[in-house]
Amino acid sequence: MLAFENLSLRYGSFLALDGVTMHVKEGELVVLLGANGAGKSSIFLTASGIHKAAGGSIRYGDKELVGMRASQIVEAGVVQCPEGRKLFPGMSVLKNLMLGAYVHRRDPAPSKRMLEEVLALFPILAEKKDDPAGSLSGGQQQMVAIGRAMMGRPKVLLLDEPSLGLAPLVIKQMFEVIQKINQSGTTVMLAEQNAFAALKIAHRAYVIESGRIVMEGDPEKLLADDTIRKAYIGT
Amino acid sequence: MMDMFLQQVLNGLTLGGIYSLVALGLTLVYGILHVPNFAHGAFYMVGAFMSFHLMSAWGWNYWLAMTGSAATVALLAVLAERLVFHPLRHASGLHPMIAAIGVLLFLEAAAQAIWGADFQRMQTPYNSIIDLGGVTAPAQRLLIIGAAFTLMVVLHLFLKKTVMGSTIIAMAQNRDGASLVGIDANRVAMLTFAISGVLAAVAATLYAPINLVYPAMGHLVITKAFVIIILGGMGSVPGAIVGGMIIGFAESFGAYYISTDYKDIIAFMLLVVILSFRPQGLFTKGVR
Amino acid sequence: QEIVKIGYSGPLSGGAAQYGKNVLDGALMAINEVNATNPEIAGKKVKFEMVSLDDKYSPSETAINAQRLVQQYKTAAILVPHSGGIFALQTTNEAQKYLLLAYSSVPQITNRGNKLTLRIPPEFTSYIKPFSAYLMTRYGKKIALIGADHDYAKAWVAAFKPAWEAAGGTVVAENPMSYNRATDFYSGVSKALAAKPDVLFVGGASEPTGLVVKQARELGFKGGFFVIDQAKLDEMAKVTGGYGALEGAIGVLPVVDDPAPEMKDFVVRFHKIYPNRDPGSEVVWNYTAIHATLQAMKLAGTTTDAVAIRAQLQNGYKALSSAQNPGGVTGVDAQGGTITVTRGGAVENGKVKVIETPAAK
Amino acid sequence: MANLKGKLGWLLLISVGLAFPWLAGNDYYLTVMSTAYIFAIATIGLNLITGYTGQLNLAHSGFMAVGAYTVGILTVDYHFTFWAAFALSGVVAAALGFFIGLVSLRLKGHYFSIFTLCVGYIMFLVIEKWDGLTHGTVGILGIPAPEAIGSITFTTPLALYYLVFFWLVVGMWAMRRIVNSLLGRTFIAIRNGDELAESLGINLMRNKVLAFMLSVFYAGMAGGLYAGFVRFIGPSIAGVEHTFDMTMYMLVGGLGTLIGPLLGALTVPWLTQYLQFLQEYRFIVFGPILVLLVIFVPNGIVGSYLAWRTRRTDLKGKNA
Amino acid sequence: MLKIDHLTIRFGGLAAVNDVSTIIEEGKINAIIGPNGAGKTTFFNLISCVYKPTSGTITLDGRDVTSLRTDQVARLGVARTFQTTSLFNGATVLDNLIVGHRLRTRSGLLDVLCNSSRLREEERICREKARDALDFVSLSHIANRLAGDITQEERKRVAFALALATDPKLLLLDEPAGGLNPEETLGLAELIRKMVSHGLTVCLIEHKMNMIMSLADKILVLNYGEKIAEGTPAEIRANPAVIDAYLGSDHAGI
Ligand SMILES: Nc1ncnc2c1ncn2[C@@H]1O[C@H](COP(=O)(O)OP(=O)(O)OP(=O)(O)O)[C@@H](O)[C@H]1O
Ligand SMILES: Nc1ncnc2c1ncn2[C@@H]1O[C@H](COP(=O)(O)OP(=O)(O)OP(=O)(O)O)[C@@H](O)[C@H]1O
Ligand SMILES: CC(C)C[C@H](N)C(=O)O
Ligand SMILES: [Mg+2]
Ligand SMILES: [Mg+2]
Repeated sequence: MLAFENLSLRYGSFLALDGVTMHVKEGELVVLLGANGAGKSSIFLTASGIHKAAGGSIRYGDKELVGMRASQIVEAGVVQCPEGRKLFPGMSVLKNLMLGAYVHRRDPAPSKRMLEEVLALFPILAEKKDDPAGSLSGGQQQMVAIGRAMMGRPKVLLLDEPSLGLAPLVIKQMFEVIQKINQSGTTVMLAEQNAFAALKIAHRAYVIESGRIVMEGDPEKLLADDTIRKAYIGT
Repeated sequence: MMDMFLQQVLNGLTLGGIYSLVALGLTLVYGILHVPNFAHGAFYMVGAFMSFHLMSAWGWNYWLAMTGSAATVALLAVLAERLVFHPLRHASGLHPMIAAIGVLLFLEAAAQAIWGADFQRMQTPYNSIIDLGGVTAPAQRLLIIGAAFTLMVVLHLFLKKTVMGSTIIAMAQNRDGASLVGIDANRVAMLTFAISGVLAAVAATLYAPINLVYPAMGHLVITKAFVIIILGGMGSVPGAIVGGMIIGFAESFGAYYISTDYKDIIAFMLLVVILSFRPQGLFTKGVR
Repeated sequence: QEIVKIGYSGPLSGGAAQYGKNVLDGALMAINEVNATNPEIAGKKVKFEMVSLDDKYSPSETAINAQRLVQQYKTAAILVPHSGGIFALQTTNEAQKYLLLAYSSVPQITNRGNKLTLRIPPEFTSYIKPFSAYLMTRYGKKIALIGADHDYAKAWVAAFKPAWEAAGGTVVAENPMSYNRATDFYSGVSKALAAKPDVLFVGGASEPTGLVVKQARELGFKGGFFVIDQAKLDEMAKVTGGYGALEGAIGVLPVVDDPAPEMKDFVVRFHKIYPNRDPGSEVVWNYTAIHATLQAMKLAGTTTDAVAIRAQLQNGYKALSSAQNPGGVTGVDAQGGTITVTRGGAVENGKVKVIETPAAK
Repeated sequence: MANLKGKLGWLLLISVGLAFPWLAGNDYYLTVMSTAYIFAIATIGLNLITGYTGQLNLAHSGFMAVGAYTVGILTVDYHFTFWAAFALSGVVAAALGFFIGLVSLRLKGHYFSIFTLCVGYIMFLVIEKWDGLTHGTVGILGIPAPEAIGSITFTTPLALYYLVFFWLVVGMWAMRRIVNSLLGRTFIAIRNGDELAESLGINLMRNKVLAFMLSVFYAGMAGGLYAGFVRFIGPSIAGVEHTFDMTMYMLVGGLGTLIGPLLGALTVPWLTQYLQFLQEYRFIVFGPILVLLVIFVPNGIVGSYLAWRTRRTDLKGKNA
Repeated sequence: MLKIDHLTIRFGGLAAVNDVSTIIEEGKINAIIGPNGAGKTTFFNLISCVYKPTSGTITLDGRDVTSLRTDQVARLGVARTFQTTSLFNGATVLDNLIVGHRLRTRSGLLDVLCNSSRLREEERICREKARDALDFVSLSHIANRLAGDITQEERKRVAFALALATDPKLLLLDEPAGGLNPEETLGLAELIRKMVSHGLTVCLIEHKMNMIMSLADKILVLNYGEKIAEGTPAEIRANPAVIDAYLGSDHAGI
């Protein structure tokens, strides 16, 4: 479904991604683990066309994402819920969510249904739907961001640290939601610090260090690995 | 006395309409790029010269010239976005501002090189003077008022009711966020600049026939437009319209009832006073 | 062959650029004519050259330009066409010994006793009496002052107001406006018209002055206009769309409307060089002044000694042919002001009529 | 070691400044250089509030005008000596800066810049309209040259050059003290983020106003020198173009660096002189240069150099 | 040390913090937890006087500080970190830290111009404090690196150092471990313990329950702006209201 081939990325002279090769199969939920600054967000932002790759390719079905514009990538069905949320702070929560369905603007009926779903998932958002998104708390904003990504009805959903700043209860729910989204047929790629919870719902996982993939495997294998346990699970 | 009062209302509407149009373009661009576009006054000036040129040298009629000028300035604005502001979109606040000054200097010098420094006079087909019960209303002034308000309403509907309009607002609030929902950020930025260019050119072409055309003509208008958008809250569309009216009326009434000498100061003083009470402008909501 | 440089500092950009260029072109015309005669000074062949610097009508820039002209180009004479710049240079020209060719009609320029100044045009005070008399008889005694607000126009008003009142007139409104900066004159003009004047006193650069006249007419004003000498009726007519709206305006006589044969001849010569432009009075006065200055250099036998050149200016003017002196300047008084008979022009029935004015003192 | 190198650099700069009249060999060049020095003083001041404290003040030339008019009005209308008036020029500007700072510094970012743009415009208009005090559009004529001190007179371009140069050196010296001190660090902290600065116990308003006053003090002093140097002033010195010019100088040299603005203020005018043949069209060349600089050398000449040097020293330190 | 009485703040109709009273105990690690939007950050903003409360009082060591300015309470010893730290990227880490101790110095413009001995002394102290603080967070080795070139985790620690350089009594940490991996989180917890053992009082907001439960001496739980519980980690873990509103069953103390 999504295959990264030898992908590299530079910020100025700094090589942030160095020959990343990995793939996500259709219907899979793949977790990307890595320390701060390892390059997880960089992978996602390159996949979404926000940053331009310095080399390599990202194949999505029969399309090449490298070189495509961000908007075309979303239209093709690869949608990201970014780190740092990147909401429209002055717009109401509702408008934020509706803009999530921007690429489906010519087909509004399913978007309506999706909106119901999102609001059911995050009831607090229904309560705050007319407030400007910027006035919400950090966690509430995170919910809007996830909701907005879901509104794009993605085939592949890229989630960049969705649990950042969320309360444990919400995190738990959120992982359930992610699993549900995945089970209903959406391919999911998830970057997480919360490795334990993430691995519990994942099909496969990659570990990235300093812009390079250093390990790959199914969750059991990673959970059994001592260095991984030490670095990402903490026990 | 009533006549005179109404006369000033008419003047206020004329000035306010023009100011609002210019300020709208400025506020839209500010919203998208968070750059105070100092070059906007130069867009206004080029708009006037283009129309003048198309009419006097190529013999186009007024409306055709306005269209041509709007297209040219829109193109110019888009070019400025591509070549100057786009590369600076991640830079700190000061840099794009200074780049805008560079664009302004360039456009002014270029206009002077092409059209010379002296005052030019633009013709209009609407020379009749309509007498509205003692109030003198030259047709061109009524045209300005009508056209300015029509444009404002159209713009408002465009932003609020169309998806394309909300993409501009979305872009204004978070550029990356907009890209991630599939909005083509570049296209929206160009669209916004084009709209701001059109507004500037149309405002200039409406106003030039009752004024003069010369390279420095943008200075005062742009300074006023800045006053207006900080009065109204930068990036706020209703703010630009209301602010434009406030300044327009302050000027026409100030000139009549206080002194022509001090009418410019009145507008600026108003700003100082209002901002002392509402530092974020009249129309900005507190956003975290 | 020696190159002799004459300096110019005036507006070449900004709103007054055209005005500055007119002045410069008059001067250049004279210089080219003189160069064509292979002039000799004190036995040496010389060629004159103009060094022109832009000062954007800003006196401080004039001051800096003058330093450059004197120190780098060693000019013995500098032509400046605005009172602010002239005043600025009068603080240094005696010490630095250069001749200030002052194209401005403000009386203070000669009243301050500067020994190295030539005032090129007649003092504007010479226009006040005859123009006022004309307007009072034709329209009435109530005047509203809506001239520009720069220094020159203010000096005009200061001299004009007492004279108008002394002649039995009243000033019903005084509302100066910023001609170069204003975005709209409607409020200002309507304010003046509310006082029901018979005559409007207007004037700044020609084009905005024309605009003020046009708007006054739109607002229903039917009276006459007193136009100060900075604005030229023929240039204003381009803005108002012909002399129609200018009916009853009186100002300096447009050169193209001057019936004197020398003037007509001058216009023909000017048109040969600039086919699409009409010469204004700036062109004529400065053309003659440069001729007179170069003549004075010849008579003094020096191109550098400003004091000696200044002493010969009176004779320099006198030595000019009538072609070189179409305006009929008869000489220079002790304070450095030119002596001449000036004429005004009034628009009557869409045509300019010559109004004779008495000679400046 | 680095300190010694720094001192040597300054010494070199001063010697070049002292020797310049012999290199120039022409009074006109001295005049150009002196004018450049005067604007350099004002630019150094602007850099304090803009480069170090992070608030772009577009009314700066207005304050320069205040200093100039202080000297003009006091000497011409009230017969002060130049020196007495000059001593007051910076003080008057700073005093006015106190009040304007109190109002305007409550605004942040672009609001502050545009607000000060308007303040500058008001200052210009007030100077132009307040005939009684400022002589209106006519300007002030006949400002006396600085009176002789002992046997040193200030009538020749050479003497004036050294006078201006002296004040430039003093201004640079004081600025160097300020920005390298705790006070300067306080300003920089505000530039980097006022929320954080405040939580570090820095009184925002007080420090911003102080920086603003210091900054316009420089402008006022430069204005005072300008009045004594040109000896004629008009409202046009308050024009925002001058602020734009100074902003450009800062940017070319390096915003928020000590020597950058000085370098910019000295090189750009010379470039303009070379482009004089372009006359009114020189901005066709200049505008794009400005844009290119902002895009490709955003930290200015000096800023880029400094970053490069720190990186290199750090690398060396690591290797050693 | 810090006593909070009936503290309330409203934004429009919303009471972001509603009638909260508590005591932040000296020399302890006080944690604040609660669902998103519960008002935790707002609570911090109130303590550090960024916002003025609608009602209620804040008393620091017996002194009413409710209506002081942020910089004034900072001088009284309240320091804080933010979620994102803006450092001056163009200067070295050490240079960035020197200003941290500025609030304890008194040199003004005059001292600067005369280079007074007080100024020199104070600059020396500030530099020393900066070095000490950097030592404390174990980052001495990056003192001369450009702040723009250091890693995210180092930035977090530099932010700590900056707060420490102010010589605070009370340190407010807003989600310090946000975005850190478990290993780094452990390191950070270690650092926080070290601060407390050096006599500081810490108050922190955090969502990482492992960390909170092992670190905190006392936990305050906010929900919809109101205090719903307060107590030791064990008590909180067992509190049904907290389990309901916030923890869920995973972290409950069964
Ligand atoms: N816009 C940028 N400019 C320069 N460097 C950047 C930029 N964005 C990221 N980096 C650097 O690239 C490296 C990888 O960053 P990235 O954000 O991809 O890491 P990450 O794995 O997502 O980390 P985190 O867990 O903190 O989100 C880091 O060293 C970071 O400092
Ligand atoms: N300046 C403000 N204006 C309006 N509402 C605000 C403001 N600041 C906070 N709020 C509201 O107050 C509530 C509490 O916000 P706060 O940021 O304190 O939550 P929090 O507990 O820190 O949440 P999180 O854990 O998600 O960061 C939220 O509902 C938020 O929308
Ligand atoms: C008309 C000219 C003789 C006067 C000129 N405009 C001046 O400023 O003095
Ligand atoms: Mg990341
Ligand atoms: Mg929070």
